[in-house]
Amino acid sequence: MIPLSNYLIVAAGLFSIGLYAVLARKNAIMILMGIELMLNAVNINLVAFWRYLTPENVSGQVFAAMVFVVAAAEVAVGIALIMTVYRRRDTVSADEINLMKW
Amino acid sequence: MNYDPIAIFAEWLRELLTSWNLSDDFATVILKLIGAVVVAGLALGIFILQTWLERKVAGRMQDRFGPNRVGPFGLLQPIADALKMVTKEDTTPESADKVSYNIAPVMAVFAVLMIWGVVPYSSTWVGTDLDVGVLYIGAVGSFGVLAVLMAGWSSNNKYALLGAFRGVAQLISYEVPLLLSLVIPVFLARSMNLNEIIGKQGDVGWFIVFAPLAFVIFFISNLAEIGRTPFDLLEAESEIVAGYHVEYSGMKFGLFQAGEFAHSFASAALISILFFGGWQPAASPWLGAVVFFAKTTFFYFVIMWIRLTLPRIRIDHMMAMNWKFIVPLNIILLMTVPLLDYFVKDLGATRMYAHFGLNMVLLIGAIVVAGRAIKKSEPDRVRFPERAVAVPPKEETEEVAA
Amino acid sequence: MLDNWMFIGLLVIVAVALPTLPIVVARILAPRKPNAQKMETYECGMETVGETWVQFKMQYYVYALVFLVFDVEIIFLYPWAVSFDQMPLLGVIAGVLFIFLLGDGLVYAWRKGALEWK
Amino acid sequence: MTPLEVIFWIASAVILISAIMMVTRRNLVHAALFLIVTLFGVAVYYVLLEASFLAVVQILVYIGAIAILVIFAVMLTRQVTNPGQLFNKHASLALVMSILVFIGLYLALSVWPEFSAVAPEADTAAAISNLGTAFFVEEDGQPVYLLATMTASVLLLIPLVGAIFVARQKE
Repeated sequence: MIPLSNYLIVAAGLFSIGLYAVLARKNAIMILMGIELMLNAVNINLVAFWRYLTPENVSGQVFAAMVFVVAAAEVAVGIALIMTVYRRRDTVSADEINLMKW
Repeated sequence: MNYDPIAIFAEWLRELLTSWNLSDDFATVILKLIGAVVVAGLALGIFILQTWLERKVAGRMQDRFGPNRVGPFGLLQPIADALKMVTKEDTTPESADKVSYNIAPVMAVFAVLMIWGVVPYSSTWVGTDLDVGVLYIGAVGSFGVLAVLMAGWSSNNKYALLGAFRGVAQLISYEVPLLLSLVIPVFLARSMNLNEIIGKQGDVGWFIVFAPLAFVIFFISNLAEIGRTPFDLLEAESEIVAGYHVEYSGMKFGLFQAGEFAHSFASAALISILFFGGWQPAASPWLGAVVFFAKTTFFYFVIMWIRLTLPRIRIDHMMAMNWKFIVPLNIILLMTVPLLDYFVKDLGATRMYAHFGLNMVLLIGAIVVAGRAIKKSEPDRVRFPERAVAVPPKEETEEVAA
Repeated sequence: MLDNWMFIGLLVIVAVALPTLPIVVARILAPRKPNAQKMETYECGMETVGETWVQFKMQYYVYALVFLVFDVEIIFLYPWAVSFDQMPLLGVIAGVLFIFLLGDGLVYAWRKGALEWK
Repeated sequence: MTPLEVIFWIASAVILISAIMMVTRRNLVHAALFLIVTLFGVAVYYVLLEASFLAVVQILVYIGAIAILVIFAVMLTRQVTNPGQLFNKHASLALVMSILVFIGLYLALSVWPEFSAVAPEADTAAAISNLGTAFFVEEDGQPVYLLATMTASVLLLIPLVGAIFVARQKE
């Protein structure tokens, strides 16, 4: 049988890769994709905990479903913002979006 | 009567495999692999028959013969077509994105073949009995959307990309009523398993009586998902050349075609399963499969009929119909049906009448509201001018009279 | 249950292999005589001008957003429909309210003109 | 190795490799396609964890909606092959940080007593109908998610507002 640790390690790896995309890539859409990877890693953990620790109680799956909702809303709004900025400033590079900086 | 040749054959094969000292797990894998090949092969076999049937029916409806040269009644036409497709030169534009360009047609067929994995042909003949069957069908449909987008983008052609954008807008718009109307049969059967949905229909009656409105919505959105003539905006050959697959030729184009054909048959199968009882009322596997395919062929014929009769819808009309009529109607349906069912669920036949009545009330109400809205939004609709009659010029007639 | 999914997994392999096969066969059988004009992007005989990504409507994205909302709603609706028999009246009303909130959002988007095809 | 383990290792390799490919692509549509492969691998994980409902929802929501949305955005912003620098000036620092996060997660988890727990026998088939009641019913003794579900419903209105916002922009 596959021990819980395998799932957790792969999820941790996926989370780190997503984190790298968020921190290192310039393109704002790419950053959103990195966030998706991180959320997926979290979801793997939630479902694995559900299966291995409390299979009689569906809390893990409920939380995973909530993460789906949040991920969808986040991507939708994030991309809408990116597109608005793109129309105004003709760039999707996160470095150049510095309207709020001072 | 319940003689089941496939089960007997599978049993025999399993014994044969285990007699070769193969482990039980391995034998299961082999059997399932054979099952998968049969399911997918059957879908492609049906597609080959379909190409002939479709052209024959189209010919008859348009007052011509259809294929009649190759073989008796042109029955060997599909084979000739296949040979031609395979030996035809396959061009890939220089500027195309090669990998996506080649994956897209495979994915288009893949999305349709996957549907057949959960379709029950009869009470015991089914690819696999997933407990999330209905949702699974919705999920594999999203690969079709992806295929359209990939094909359009990778061709690196303005028309292809435009077609892909339109196509995806259409597909995802109509996926909403598709998924929402599927909730109703799931709700009535209290199960997402397709075979359980059919079994429930054997107990309480076909869901077409319970949910005619959901059926209509499902049927229309399926037509749009297939992308055939009333909704063929993703191809629209008179507007944007040939849509997302303009750059494809030879076998790859053939695969897109195969995807469309197989999808229309799969949709007909889903309609007959979800609303018309699938293999019901025949319990025996053989007879059940015959009944199922008879029903499916009938709905496939209806889909063909619509394709050959109706002109293309304008894109703004199509979107408006979806978002301003079908989806709101579906949402109202989803709010009222459970409320009603909560109170009538133990009432037997009365439950059926109640559901039917509610559906009819909603349908009539929707038609009235929509009719008024259309009249209001297009007050100065283009009307046909008074019929022109050829009248000779006045002077001339007078002259003649004089 | 995993047995059922094993079938789906095998079907994935078959469903990829089956359409790939004719492409491979065609690659062996079909002639291949490329020339510069044949490999051009098809544009009714004209040479293609400029880049492919020219003005696209934002409207496409709007529909994708509205679609996303209803796609996610499905997560809640299907389990609700399946477990309706165990549902007390509160659960039924909660579900209807859930649908109502989203329908409400759709009507709002409609009134604000997001659904017009321009 | 049992067949399950083989599938698990293949899925893990697919997830991690395509995630790395996604991060390093210059062409954003390719990155999105690798994202889809990763998401598919995660769906396989859900199947292995016997959460079939979530596996299907993963395909439906992530591949069917979110990935399509991302590809749309890439195409509409015309930034498919983003010219110039791929990574910002802190890329190497970010790499170090990511690796540190991974090591930190691993160390933190490995001291946890349940780290290498084995899956107990359980009836996971009932999970779907249990999900339905968990989402919408408030019961004593059971965890209560009704409020969370309703909040999710309200949260889903936000993309609709975003849609209105995008639609009303002047060309």
